[in-house]
Amino acid sequence: MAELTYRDAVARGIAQEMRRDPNLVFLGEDVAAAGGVFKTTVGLLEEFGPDRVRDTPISEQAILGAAAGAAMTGVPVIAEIMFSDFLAVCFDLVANEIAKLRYMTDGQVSVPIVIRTANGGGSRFGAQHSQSVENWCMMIPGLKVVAPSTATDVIGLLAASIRDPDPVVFFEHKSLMATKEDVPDGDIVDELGKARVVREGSDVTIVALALMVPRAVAAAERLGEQGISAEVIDARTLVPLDTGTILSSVERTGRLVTVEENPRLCGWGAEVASLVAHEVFWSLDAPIVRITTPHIPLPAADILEDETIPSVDRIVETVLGEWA
Amino acid sequence: MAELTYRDAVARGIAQEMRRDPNLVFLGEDVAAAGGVFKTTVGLLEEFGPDRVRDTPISEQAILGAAAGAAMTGVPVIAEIMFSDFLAVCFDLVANEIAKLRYMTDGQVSVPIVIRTANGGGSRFGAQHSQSVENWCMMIPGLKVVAPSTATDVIGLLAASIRDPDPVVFFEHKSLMATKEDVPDGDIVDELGKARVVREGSDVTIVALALMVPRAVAAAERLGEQGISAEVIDARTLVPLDTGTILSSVERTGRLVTVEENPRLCGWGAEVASLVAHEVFWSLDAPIVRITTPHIPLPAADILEDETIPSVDRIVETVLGEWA
Amino acid sequence: MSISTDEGRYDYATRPVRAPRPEGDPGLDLRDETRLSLYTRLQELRQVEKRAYDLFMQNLVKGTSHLSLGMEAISAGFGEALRPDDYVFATYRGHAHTLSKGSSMDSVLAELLGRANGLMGGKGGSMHLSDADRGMMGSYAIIGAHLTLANGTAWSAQLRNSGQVTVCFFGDGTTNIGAFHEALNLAKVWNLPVVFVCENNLYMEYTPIDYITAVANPAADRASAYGLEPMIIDGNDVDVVYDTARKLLERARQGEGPSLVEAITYRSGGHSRADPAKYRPPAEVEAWKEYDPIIVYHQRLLDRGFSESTLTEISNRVADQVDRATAAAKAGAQPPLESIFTELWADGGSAWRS
Amino acid sequence: MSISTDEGRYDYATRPVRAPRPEGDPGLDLRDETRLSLYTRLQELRQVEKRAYDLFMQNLVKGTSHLSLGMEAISAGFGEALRPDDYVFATYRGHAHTLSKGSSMDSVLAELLGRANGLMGGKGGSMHLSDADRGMMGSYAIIGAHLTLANGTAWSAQLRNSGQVTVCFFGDGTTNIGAFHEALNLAKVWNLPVVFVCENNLYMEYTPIDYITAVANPAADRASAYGLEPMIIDGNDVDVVYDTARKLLERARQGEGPSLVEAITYRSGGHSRADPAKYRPPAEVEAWKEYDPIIVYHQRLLDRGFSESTLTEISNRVADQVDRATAAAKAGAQPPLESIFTELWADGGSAWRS
Ligand SMILES: Cc1ncc(C[n+]2csc(CCOP(=O)(O)OP(=O)(O)O)c2C)c(N)n1
Ligand SMILES: Cc1ncc(C[n+]2csc(CCOP(=O)(O)OP(=O)(O)O)c2C)c(N)n1
Ligand SMILES: [Mg+2]
Ligand SMILES: [Mg+2]
Repeated sequence: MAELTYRDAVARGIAQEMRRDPNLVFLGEDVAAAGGVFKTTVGLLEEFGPDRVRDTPISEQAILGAAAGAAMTGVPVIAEIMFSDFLAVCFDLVANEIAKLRYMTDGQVSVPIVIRTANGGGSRFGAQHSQSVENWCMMIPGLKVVAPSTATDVIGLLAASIRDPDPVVFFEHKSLMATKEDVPDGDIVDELGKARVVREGSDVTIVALALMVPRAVAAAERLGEQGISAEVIDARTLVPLDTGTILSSVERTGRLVTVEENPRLCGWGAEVASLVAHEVFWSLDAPIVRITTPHIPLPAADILEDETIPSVDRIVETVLGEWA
Repeated sequence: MAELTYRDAVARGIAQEMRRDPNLVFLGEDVAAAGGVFKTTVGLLEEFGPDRVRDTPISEQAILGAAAGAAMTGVPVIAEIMFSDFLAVCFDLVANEIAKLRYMTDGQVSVPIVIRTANGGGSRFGAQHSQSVENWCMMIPGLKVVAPSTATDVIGLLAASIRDPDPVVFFEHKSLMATKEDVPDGDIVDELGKARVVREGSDVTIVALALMVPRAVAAAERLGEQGISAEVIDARTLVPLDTGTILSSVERTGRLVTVEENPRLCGWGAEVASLVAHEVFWSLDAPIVRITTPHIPLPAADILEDETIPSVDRIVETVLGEWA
Repeated sequence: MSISTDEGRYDYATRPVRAPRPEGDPGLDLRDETRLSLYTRLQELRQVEKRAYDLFMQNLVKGTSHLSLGMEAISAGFGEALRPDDYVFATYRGHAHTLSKGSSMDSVLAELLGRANGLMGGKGGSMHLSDADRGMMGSYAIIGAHLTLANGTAWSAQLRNSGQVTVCFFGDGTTNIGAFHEALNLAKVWNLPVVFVCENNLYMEYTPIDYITAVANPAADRASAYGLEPMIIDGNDVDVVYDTARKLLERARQGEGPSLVEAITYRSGGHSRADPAKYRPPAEVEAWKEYDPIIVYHQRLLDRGFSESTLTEISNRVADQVDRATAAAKAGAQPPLESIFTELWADGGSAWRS
Repeated sequence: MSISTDEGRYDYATRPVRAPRPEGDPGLDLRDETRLSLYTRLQELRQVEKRAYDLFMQNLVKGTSHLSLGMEAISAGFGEALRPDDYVFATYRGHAHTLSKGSSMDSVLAELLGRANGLMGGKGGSMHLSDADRGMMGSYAIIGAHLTLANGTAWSAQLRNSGQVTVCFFGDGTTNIGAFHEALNLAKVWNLPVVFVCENNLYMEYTPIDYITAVANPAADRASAYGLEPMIIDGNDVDVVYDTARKLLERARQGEGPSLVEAITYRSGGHSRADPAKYRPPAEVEAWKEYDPIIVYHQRLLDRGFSESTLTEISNRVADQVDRATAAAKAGAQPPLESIFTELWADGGSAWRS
């Protein structure tokens, strides 16, 4: 047990897996010599050397192409796309190649690749470096989607993603990098497709992801003071989605609130809402509520950005408003 | 009044607007001399000349960049992206530039551009040329999204999109190209953000788009024979979304079924479902049902593709199943 | 061989003709078996493509299909030079390249027919032929991406020190898309064992390549931008292609890195199924018809003393093969409907919920 | 001026130094007012960037910011040559380019502070400075796209026959992304009035450009791939930059089409706020510090007989301006929270439902 930041957990998770599997390679922009622009990959070049840890040109399509091509031959690859906003410059590789290769070839090839990328807002970077794009990947058949909210989950879910034989997009949240927690010693390996109930409650089920998890928990505490017992679920992976945990919680609480950082339209919460509204409809005692970033780009100024992304206050007020 | 195909309606709509506005220009791959690979732009080069109707290299980013840059200076532009699957190769332009330009500059520039693209399945083209990606664009703040289901709507909504000062992604459905209907003579100009009730009914509201509209109507007829009165709404534009028409219909029928060609996760129907489950929850008499392409890529073989995309049979069986 | 360009006019069909510039027998020192093998490959590719066309016209092949008729010398020449464990990437115009890598005619034809005995059980279709066990790493229908994937298999070979080379085929029009640029730069920077082969058939879909390209030779004139040697060859001369392939593959195997070759050729038919190819000057079409790779090679072999009967025997044998393959393909069952839910994930299924 | 490359090693900081190769006063025939104007521009850009840095260190500028310290001669030289109605596109490293196009110091500084009186009322921030009324068409933070947008404003000028030229600034690392390739090809094919200016500061973020690029000169060695003349200039010599700008802008205005110029320079600080730039050989940093564009030009003007007092007066005047601009920026109100919902659409709002 030692305290570790979310940031340092990334390098620890990658190192854990590179030690285990001598074939695992890692590439990306400024990831080797510089240790990553978020300092999430410090020390990897030194330990694993330039053949396995490679700096690349600013060529996201070439990065994912090299990663996927190698993966098709059985070489597992971790590829970093520095900011998740940049998935757009290589989206053909992400959505049309990597996601479809196995299906189009009827299983002739697997694509054991993990695309790591820094996601989310809060850094005052403006519209092109702050997006939460987990729904961009969730909507593509053939991609698994993971977004940890704690340092321990970073290691465990990264390990699970790397060991998974299918393509995984792994979202690391910029605004969680500095958060710390006590992390167990030794190897940590988790499982994809398992949500976590981070706080138990009986009146309402709040489903959150990544940065929205600590905010949902804080909101739940305050709702508790108002006599509302909120259960908070950290979805952790959007694909595969742990529908069992979510549905059974809503069956107990009768209410669903999703807290999404992605903008409103076609966010992951819409998918969860439609699922609940179909499969446990008769358990619902109240309208389904989605709390999202409004359907707008992210502004740069701090006070504007803070007004845009769901906050603890907004979660509390919205839930109370529904109760009123 | 003369019979016109959906295919020919495209060229007629573009020509109508290019005659009206001498500044309007049009570019894309094989659109000029060849009249488009779907023959949707035949005759435009001849009428409007090479300055206004231009063939481009296979450079989707350069196509949209040129279009958007010109639009920033007030020149309205129609850009063709041959297949909607290819939006992925220029997705940075679509999602990070064109959609955000006005907001990032706090309104200094407008981007009067229409991105026309052939969407949807049914042509046995396989996983990379058959996708329905309307949700890829609906999820991006700053894009308007239009998908006509009839020849008349092609003209009217294309005109409305061209006259709209904001970026519009205009989805033309490959499998509707050969469909015909009587189309009024003279200019046709419609309005964005208006859904159409194509069939009135009292028991269930079926919301569909593009190719799914005729299928939903056919299914509704058969459901009628079974004593179920289905109202069918053609959403027509996903952004802006005509929530009024949808919500008031569900308030009357008490049931919602969406018929989506996009794959399941984060499809546009999920957004509609979450909206209904929040705003008219108390009017709902039954679980919300989504009928979508399963969350898989599209297979090429005809019998496999037909099994994948929602069919009239599947709509009928699904609705009956819910009634049972 | 070179191609003259012009500023480009709108009525493409009336533009100056870009005719082949035959240079005759390159007089290479090749074994007889090799020449006959090359001839056999040309016949195989030609006859399968013709059969694919017929099946298409009988409406047995659904969707679209892009044939290599007139362009067979390129995949034939490389096919002869490739090692079984080398990797190949092709485009939607990939029937010939797949066959050249050793896939059976029936598995290819059955896939075109969308049958269970097709290479991908009907899931891929004409544009996505793949045969990974034979190193045929797939046919890709969205321009550009497969050049970057080719770097990946080459990187894998480099990491494993396996001596395998990757060959990536693509068209002239593909040289104008971003992924081309990114792929070539990275291949050179990492010194990858990959050979990029531009099949320059002078047109993208319906637009002449010189009309939308800043340079006369879409691939060769870009080579120096990646520190590579410009290389233009006669793509209709199978001897020239084979000889070039041998050299470039060997170069890559020796660790001397990537190369980019532009092979000039012409498609005798339209871009795809539907296309009558009206945008091409008739005289140009004529000129290239006479310079058909099979006509050229047939004559060369006769000039070199091979007997007409030997060659006829080969084409007859291939004709039988193609007939048998067609029958086998047609005899294939329709794919099971449940198969739409298989092989999205490595576990064989497609579940999105746990 | 040229730059020697090497095969690249991992401990970048110990790699051979790539030092400037000064060539002294180019002896251009420029008017005194022009030289003083260039000097004034250098002082304005330098002092505003320094102020931006200070404000950053006082934690008044949130997020990140990328400064042009050491690179000012490029935007200063072009700024002097540009017509008010010409178009400019810049990157996230765009403070200097925005000021060079005529935006006021306070509107720029206020935007960095996220105030209502900022160029975009706080919505854009340091990486997205835009001033469309002055032809500053924006600063873009995702590599590549803005080169394609630059073609668009150039196309518009061509269609309108307005004689406006578009100048697009970008970095050395940007030459390896796909959009660069697509933009340059189309610009040439359409003969667009656009000047692409590569500010080669020898590094992308933390990686030396030669380490991940197939050619020694990332832009110039690519020019021929687009039928353009290779052009490398000393980006730290404002006379050279100004003279080049004049010629290339005139060329474009005369309908002679696009050009691509590589200006060699160096950033005196890190890539962005946080970066200590440890990956650069100290000797290299030293060498370039001495070749700072202001030191160089200051000395040149003295050598040409301008008096120290004239120059000091200029820098003092600029210092006052910057102080006043800083005060005005700081005095700005916070943007209204409701503004997050404005200006997504041309109607001023952001409604997604009708
Ligand atoms: C990104 C992308 N843009 C456009 C297309 C449509 N398209 C298919 S083939 C083709 C022409 C390709 O020309 P070339 O590279 O010369 O190959 P050829 O067909 O001549 O063999 C085009 C434009 C595509 N498949 N992908
Ligand atoms: C598509 C994309 N990939 C990566 C980045 C992250 N990034 C920001 S600046 C930069 C380096 C750019 O180098 P260069 O083009 O030389 O410009 P410079 O910063 O040196 O002025 C990188 C990699 C980005 N913004 N966009
Ligand atoms: Mg071609
Ligand atoms: Mg640089």
